[in-house]
Amino acid sequence: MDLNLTPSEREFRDEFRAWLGENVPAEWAGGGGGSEDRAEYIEYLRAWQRKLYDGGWAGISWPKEFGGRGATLLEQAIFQEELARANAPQLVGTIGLSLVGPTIIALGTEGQKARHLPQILSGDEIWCQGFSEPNAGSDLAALGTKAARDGEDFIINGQKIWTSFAQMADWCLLLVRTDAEAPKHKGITCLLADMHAAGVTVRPLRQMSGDSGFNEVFFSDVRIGPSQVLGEVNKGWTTAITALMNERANLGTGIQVVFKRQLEALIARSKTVERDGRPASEDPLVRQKLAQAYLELEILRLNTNRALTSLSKAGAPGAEGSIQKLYWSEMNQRTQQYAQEILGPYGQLKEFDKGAWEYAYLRTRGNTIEAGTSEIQRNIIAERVLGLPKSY
Amino acid sequence: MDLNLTPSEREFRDEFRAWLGENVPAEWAGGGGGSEDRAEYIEYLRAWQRKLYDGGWAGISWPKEFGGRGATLLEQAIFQEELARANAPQLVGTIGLSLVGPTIIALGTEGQKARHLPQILSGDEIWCQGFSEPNAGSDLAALGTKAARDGEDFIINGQKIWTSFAQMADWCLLLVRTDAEAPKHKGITCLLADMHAAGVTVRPLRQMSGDSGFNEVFFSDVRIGPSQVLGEVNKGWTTAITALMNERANLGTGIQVVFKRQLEALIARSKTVERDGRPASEDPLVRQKLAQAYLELEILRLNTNRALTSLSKAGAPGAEGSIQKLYWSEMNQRTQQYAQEILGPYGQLKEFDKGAWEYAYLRTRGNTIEAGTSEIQRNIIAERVLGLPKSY
Amino acid sequence: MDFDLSKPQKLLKESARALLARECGAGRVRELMETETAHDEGLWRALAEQGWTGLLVPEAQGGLGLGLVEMAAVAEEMGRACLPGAFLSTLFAAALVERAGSAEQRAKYLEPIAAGELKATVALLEESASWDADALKLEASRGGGGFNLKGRKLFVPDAGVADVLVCVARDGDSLVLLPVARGAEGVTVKPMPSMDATRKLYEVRFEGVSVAESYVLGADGDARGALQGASEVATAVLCAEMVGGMQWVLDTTVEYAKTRQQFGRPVGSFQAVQHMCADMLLMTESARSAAYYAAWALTERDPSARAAVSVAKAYCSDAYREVANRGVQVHGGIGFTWEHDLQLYYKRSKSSETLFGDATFHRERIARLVMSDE
Amino acid sequence: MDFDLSKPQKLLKESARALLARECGAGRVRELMETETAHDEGLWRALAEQGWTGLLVPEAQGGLGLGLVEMAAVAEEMGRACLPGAFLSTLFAAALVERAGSAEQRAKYLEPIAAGELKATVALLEESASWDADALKLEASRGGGGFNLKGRKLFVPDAGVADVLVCVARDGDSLVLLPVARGAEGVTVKPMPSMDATRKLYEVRFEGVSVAESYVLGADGDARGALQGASEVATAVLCAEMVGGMQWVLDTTVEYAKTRQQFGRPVGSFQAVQHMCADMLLMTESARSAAYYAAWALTERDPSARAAVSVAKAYCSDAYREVANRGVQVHGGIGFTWEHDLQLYYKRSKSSETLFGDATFHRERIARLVMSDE
Repeated sequence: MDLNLTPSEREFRDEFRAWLGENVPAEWAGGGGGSEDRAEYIEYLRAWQRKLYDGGWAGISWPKEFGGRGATLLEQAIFQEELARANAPQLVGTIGLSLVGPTIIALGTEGQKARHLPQILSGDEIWCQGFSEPNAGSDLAALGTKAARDGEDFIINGQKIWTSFAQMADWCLLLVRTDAEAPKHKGITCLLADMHAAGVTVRPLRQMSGDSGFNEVFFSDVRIGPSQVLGEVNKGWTTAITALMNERANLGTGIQVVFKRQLEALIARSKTVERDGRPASEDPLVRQKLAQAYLELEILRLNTNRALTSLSKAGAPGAEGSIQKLYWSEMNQRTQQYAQEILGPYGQLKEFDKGAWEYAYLRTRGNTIEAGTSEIQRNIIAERVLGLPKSY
Repeated sequence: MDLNLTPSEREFRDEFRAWLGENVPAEWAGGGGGSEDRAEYIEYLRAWQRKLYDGGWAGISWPKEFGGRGATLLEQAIFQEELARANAPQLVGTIGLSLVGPTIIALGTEGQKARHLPQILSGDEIWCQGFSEPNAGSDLAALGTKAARDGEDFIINGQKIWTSFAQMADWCLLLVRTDAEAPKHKGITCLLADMHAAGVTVRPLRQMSGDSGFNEVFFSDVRIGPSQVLGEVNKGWTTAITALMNERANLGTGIQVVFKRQLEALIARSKTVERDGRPASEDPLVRQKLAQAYLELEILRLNTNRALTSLSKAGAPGAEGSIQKLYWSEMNQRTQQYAQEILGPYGQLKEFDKGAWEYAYLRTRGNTIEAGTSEIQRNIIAERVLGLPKSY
Repeated sequence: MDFDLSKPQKLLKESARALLARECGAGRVRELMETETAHDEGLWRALAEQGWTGLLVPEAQGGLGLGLVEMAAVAEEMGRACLPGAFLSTLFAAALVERAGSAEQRAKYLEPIAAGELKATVALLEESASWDADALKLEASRGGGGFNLKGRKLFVPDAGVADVLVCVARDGDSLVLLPVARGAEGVTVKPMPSMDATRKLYEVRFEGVSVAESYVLGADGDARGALQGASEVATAVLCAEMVGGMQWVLDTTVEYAKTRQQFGRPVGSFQAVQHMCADMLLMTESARSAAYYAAWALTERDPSARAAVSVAKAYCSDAYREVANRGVQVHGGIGFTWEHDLQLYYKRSKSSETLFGDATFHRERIARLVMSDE
Repeated sequence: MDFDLSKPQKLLKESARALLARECGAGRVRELMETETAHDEGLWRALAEQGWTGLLVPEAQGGLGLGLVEMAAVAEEMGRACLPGAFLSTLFAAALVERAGSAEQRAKYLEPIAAGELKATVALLEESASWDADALKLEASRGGGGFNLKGRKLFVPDAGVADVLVCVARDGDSLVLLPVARGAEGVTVKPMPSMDATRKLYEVRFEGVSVAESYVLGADGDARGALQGASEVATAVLCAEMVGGMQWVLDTTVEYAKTRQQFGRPVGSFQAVQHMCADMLLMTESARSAAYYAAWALTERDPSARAAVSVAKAYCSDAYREVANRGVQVHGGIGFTWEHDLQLYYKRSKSSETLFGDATFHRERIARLVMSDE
C-alpha cells in the first residue's frame, strides 16, 4: 500500500498541470466567462477541445495507434482531477472520447475507425448517446425505437430521451430495435447516426432547475446505411454493454474536485451567515454538518483511489462504478441539504452567490436518477458483488 | 374534531384511575418489586389479573354476555393508557384477553366458550399463541407443524418459536397443517392446545439482551381431540387472520405511556451527565435529539388517537395497525440511539440506572422484527392502503 | 374524543378542493409563477367570495369567525393546489392585527381583509434570517408623534402585492408593530427571486418612513405576545398547507407507480418503490396528525398548544421535503423535469421548510418548552 | 499510487485470519465473555508468538517494528474474530510509552509487551466520560520526589488484567502520565459491567498512590502530544478492527440471505433485503478506505493524518452500528437471539462506537481541523 503517486504518475500530473496553467482560458478559469449565446458557446467549447487535442491531451486513454496516449487508469483519473482543479471548461466531446471512441476501437470496422476516431479526438465531431427512451429507462432493453429494413438501409422511427449534448451533437451512438419478434435483448442493433440527417429533431428538455442539460431526440424516417452498424445486427445489446462499461469505468474522478470546491465555498459561507448572532461556523450543529460533509467527501476520494487500484489490477471493470455512483449521488444530496440548512432562506435565492446553492440543490436531485437510479445500482451491487439471487 | 374526552369517556377513565390508585400493588408501582423467583412471580401476576377480574376490569372489550363490559375502542385505549400510567404489573393473561377470547367469541363452539372464556377472564387460564415457526416467520402460511389424523383426534408434531408466555401458559392457540397437499393457505387448522398435555416441551429462548421473553415450544405426538378445533378444519388461516386482526387492532395505546416515562427519564438524565463541562441538557446537539424524540413521541400519541377515531367509525380494523407498528418500532429505535448518544458510555453500563438504557437499546432492536417486520408492514401499507400491486 | 373532521368541516374541505381544482389548476399556478407577484385578482376574488380571506376573522369584523381546524381544512386544499399568492401572508398580518390592534384598528384592517379588498404581509426577517424576535435589529426611532423607520427587511413574502406591510421593529427592549402602506413615501420593495416562484419574496427598504402614533399596533406593550400568537397561527396554517402538498405528491406518485411499466411490470410492484411509498404515507399521515392537533390546540388554548405548533412545524419541515424527495425518485427522470408538476411541490416543500423557522429552529423551541425546569 | 495491501501485507492478514479462526472461534469468545477479565493466557501467548503484541514496537525493543498498515491488516482480522481481551489497551499504552518514555522506560515496558509478558492499559476517562484531555480533572499532587494520585478513573478498559495502568493526570495546566502497577498499594480496580462483555471496563480508584519521579512518563513536558499521538494510533487500529467486524456481519448476513427461504424464495431475492445488503457493503468498503488511509497517513506522517483519524472514527462509529442494525434486521428473529453470534458483533459495534470518542466527538474535531482560520 502506497498512496503516493509514483514518479511517472507525478510527472504526468505535473506536465498536464503545467499545460493547463498555460492554456485554460483565463476568463473561464475566473469562474464566470463563456458566452451566453448558445452557438458561440458551443464554438468556444469546441475550440477548447481542439486546444487539448493540439496539445496531445485528447483521448489520452486511447491506444497510441489511434491517436491516444495509452494512459493508465490512474493517469486518466489524474487527468480528470487536474481538469477540475484548473476549473477548465466542460469537455464538449466527452461522450465521443470516453464512450463512443473506445467502443468503436473495440467493435468498429476499419472504415468506421478511420472515419470517426480522428474527428472525435479533434472535437470536429461531437457525439451524443441515444440509449434511453420514455418507456425504457431503468429497463433499457425495453427500447422501442424501430429500425425497419429498406434494402440494405435502415429506416429509423422513434424517440430518445435524456440525451446530453444532443443539441450540439453531430453524431449519435444509437440503439434501435431491428427485430421486434426476438427476446428483448436479442433484437437490438447499435448504429452510428448522423444527427444532421433529415428527420432528426432535437428538443431541449427543461429540468426543474430551469436549465436544459438533457434533450429529447425524435427520429422520423431517418435513413441509415449498412456501413453505420457498430458491431453486428441484433447484437447491439453487447455493444451497449461495452459502451456502458466504458462509461462506468469512469469513476467520477473529476467530480470530487468539484465537490471539494463547493464544500470550501460552503465553509467560507458559514463564516458570513449568522446563527444566534454569531457566524454560523461557530454553531455546533452547523459544525457537525460541515464535518460530516467533509468526511463523506474525503471517503469518496479514498473510495475512488481504491477503486482505481482495483480496476488497474483487475483489468476489466466490475461493479466498482455502481458503488461509486451510489455513494457520490447520495452523498451529494445530503451535502446540498446541509448547505440549505446552513444557509437558510439565502440558499434558495437566485441571486445569492449567483444562485449556485439554489441550482445545486435542485440539480442534485437528479443525481440518484440519471445514469442508473440508486435502486438499479443497489440491485447491481447485491447481485453482482454480493451474489444475491435476482430480485425480479 | 374534538380531542377532549367525552363525559362518559372521562368518567370511565376516572373510575379506572381511582380503582388503580387503590389496587396497584405498592411494591410494584415503586418500579422494582415482584419476585425474582419465576413460579412466585407468575403467581403474583395471576393474582394481579384476578384482582382486575374481581374489580370488573378484565376483558373489558368483550360483550357483556361473556363477562366483559362491551367497552368502546376508546375505552380500551384509555384502559391501556391508565394501566401504563399507574405502572401496573404486566397483564399475564393478555393473549387470552385480547386475542384468544375475542376469536373464541367470534368462531368458537358453545362448549369452547363455556369452557374457556370465564377462565381467561379470571386469569386461571394463561394463553400463548403458537403461530410462528423457525421456517415460517414473515411467511406464516408456510408453517409445517404436522397434525396427523388418528380417528377423530389429531396427533401433533412440530415446533413453534417466538412464543411469549409459553413458559407459564396453560393453553395455546395453535396453528397446524392438517392437509399437506392443499395450497399452503388451505391446509391449516387452528387448535386449542393444552400446554400441560404429554409431549409439549417449552424451551426459553434467550435474547441478545440476555433475558428470555420468548420461547420455543416443541410438540411431540401431542394428542388433541376434535372438540378443540377452533373454526373449521383446514380453515385455520381464516381463524388466524381473525386473531391477528384482533391483535393488530390493539394499536399499542399503552406503549406510548411507557415511552413517555422513558423520555422523561432521559431528559432528567441529560441534566446530570456532562458535555463540555456543562450538563448535557445545555448542549445544542443534545437538545435537538431530545426535542426530536419528544416530537416523534407526541406524533405517536396523535396518530394513535386518529387511528382510534377511524377504527371506531369504520368498525373493522384496516391497516392502521401496520402504520402504528411501523411508526413506533422505528421511532423507538431512533430514540434509544439518541439515548445512547446522550449518555455516552454510561448508557452501556449494566449498573447505571439499573441497566435500563443498556437493556432498552438491545431490546428495542427486536421491535422492527417481532409482530411483523418493518418490511412486512411496509408491504401491507403499500398493497392494502395505497393499492399498489403485490411485490411478490 | 373524535380526531376527525366533523361533517361541516368535511364539506368545507370538499368545497375548497372543488373550487381550487376549478380556479387554481396547475396550468394557472404556472402562469402565476411567471408573473411578478404570483397574485391574480380573479383568483383572490374567488377565495374572498368563499369567505376564506375572513375565515378566521371575527364575525364582528365581517369574517366567518371560524376556528383554526376549519382554516386548516381549507389550507390543506390550498397546499394541495399549490396556491400561489398572498393568502398566508395576509392571514399572518390579520392574526397580528387581531391580537395587537385596538377595536378601531381591527375594524380598519380586518374588515377589508375579510372582504378581499386588502392584502397584507408582515415584514419581519432581517439580515440574520432568524425567526427569533430577539434577533431583530431594525430600530424604530420615536419622533413626530410616532415612529420613524429606516433600514431594511428581507425575505418579506408577497410584499410586492400587499397593500399594507406590518413592519416589526425594535423600540428599545420592546417591539413595535408598524403598519406601512406599500406605496408610502420612502418604502421600496425589491424582488428577491427565490426557488419557489409561487410565493414571492422581497427586500423592503424603509427610508425615513414615519408612522403616526395612532397607527401603531400593540401600543399597549404586548407586541411581542401578539407576534408570537400570530406566528403560531400562521405556522399552524402553513403546516396544514404542507400536509396538502404532501398528499398531492403521495397521490401522484402512487398513481404513477401503478401505471408506469419497467421490466414488464408496474414499478409499484417493486419492493423498493413500495417501501418508499409506504414511508411517504406514514410521513404524510403523521404530518396531518401533528398539523391538525396544532390547529385544534391553538383554538382550544390547550396548554400544549405552543409546543404543538413547533412539533407540527419541525415534523412537517422534514417530512414534506422527504416526501417530495421520494416522489421525484419514484418518478425517475420525468419527475425531474420542468414539465412535470412535481417541481412545483418540490420547490414549495423547500420554501415551506424554512418559512416561520426550519426544523432545527422549532426543535430548539420544543427543547425550551419541554425541558422546563431550566 | 497503490491503495491495496502489498503481498506481504496480504500474507500477514491471511495468517491472522487463519490463526484467529483456530484460536479464537465464536465459542471461545463466548467462554471468555463469561470470565471476569475476558483474558486468556493461552490466546495471549498465541498472539505474542506471532509477534503481534510487538508488531508496532521498534525492533530495538524486541518488536517487529512494522507500520500501522500492517497493524491494521491484523486488527481487521481481530475485529472479524471479535477478539476479546487487552490487545488494544496494551497497544494504546505501548504507543504512549513509545512516545513519552525515555529510552530506559521504553525498554522497561516495550520489551515485555512485545514478548507478551506484560499487559497494560491507559486510565483516562473520568466522570465526564469525555475523551478531551482538557476535560480531565484528576490532579496528581507533587510530593515525596514524585507524584501522588488520589481520585478515580472510569471506563478503563481491561484494568482487571493489565499489569500496568498508565494514569493520565493533571499537573496544573499540563498533563502527566503515571504508570502504576495494578497491584500497587492504594489501587482498587472494580468492574463496570457493560454491554460488550468482550472488552471489560473498570473503575480504578487511587488512594494515595505515589509514583516516583523516575517512573513518570513524558517528564519532558509533551505528555499531551504523546497522548494525542498514541490516541490516534489506537483509534486507527480500532477503526481497522471495526472494519473486520463489519465484514463479518456483512458476510454472515449475505450468506443467510442466500439460504433463508420465505415465501418460497431466498429472502435475498427481495429487493428490500438486497438493498439493505448493498448499503452494508457500501458502508463496509467506505469504512475500510477510511481506516486504512488513516493507518497509512499516520505511518507516513502525512499532513492529513490527524483529520484522517477522525474521518475514519466518525465514519466507522456510525457505519458499524448501522451495518450491525441491518444485519440483525435481515436475519429477523434469529439475529436477535443470544445463540446467534451476531449479538457479539452487535454489542462490539456499540462499545467501539464510543471508545476513543463517538462520531459527534470526532466530527467536532474535524471541524476544528478543517475550518482552519478560526
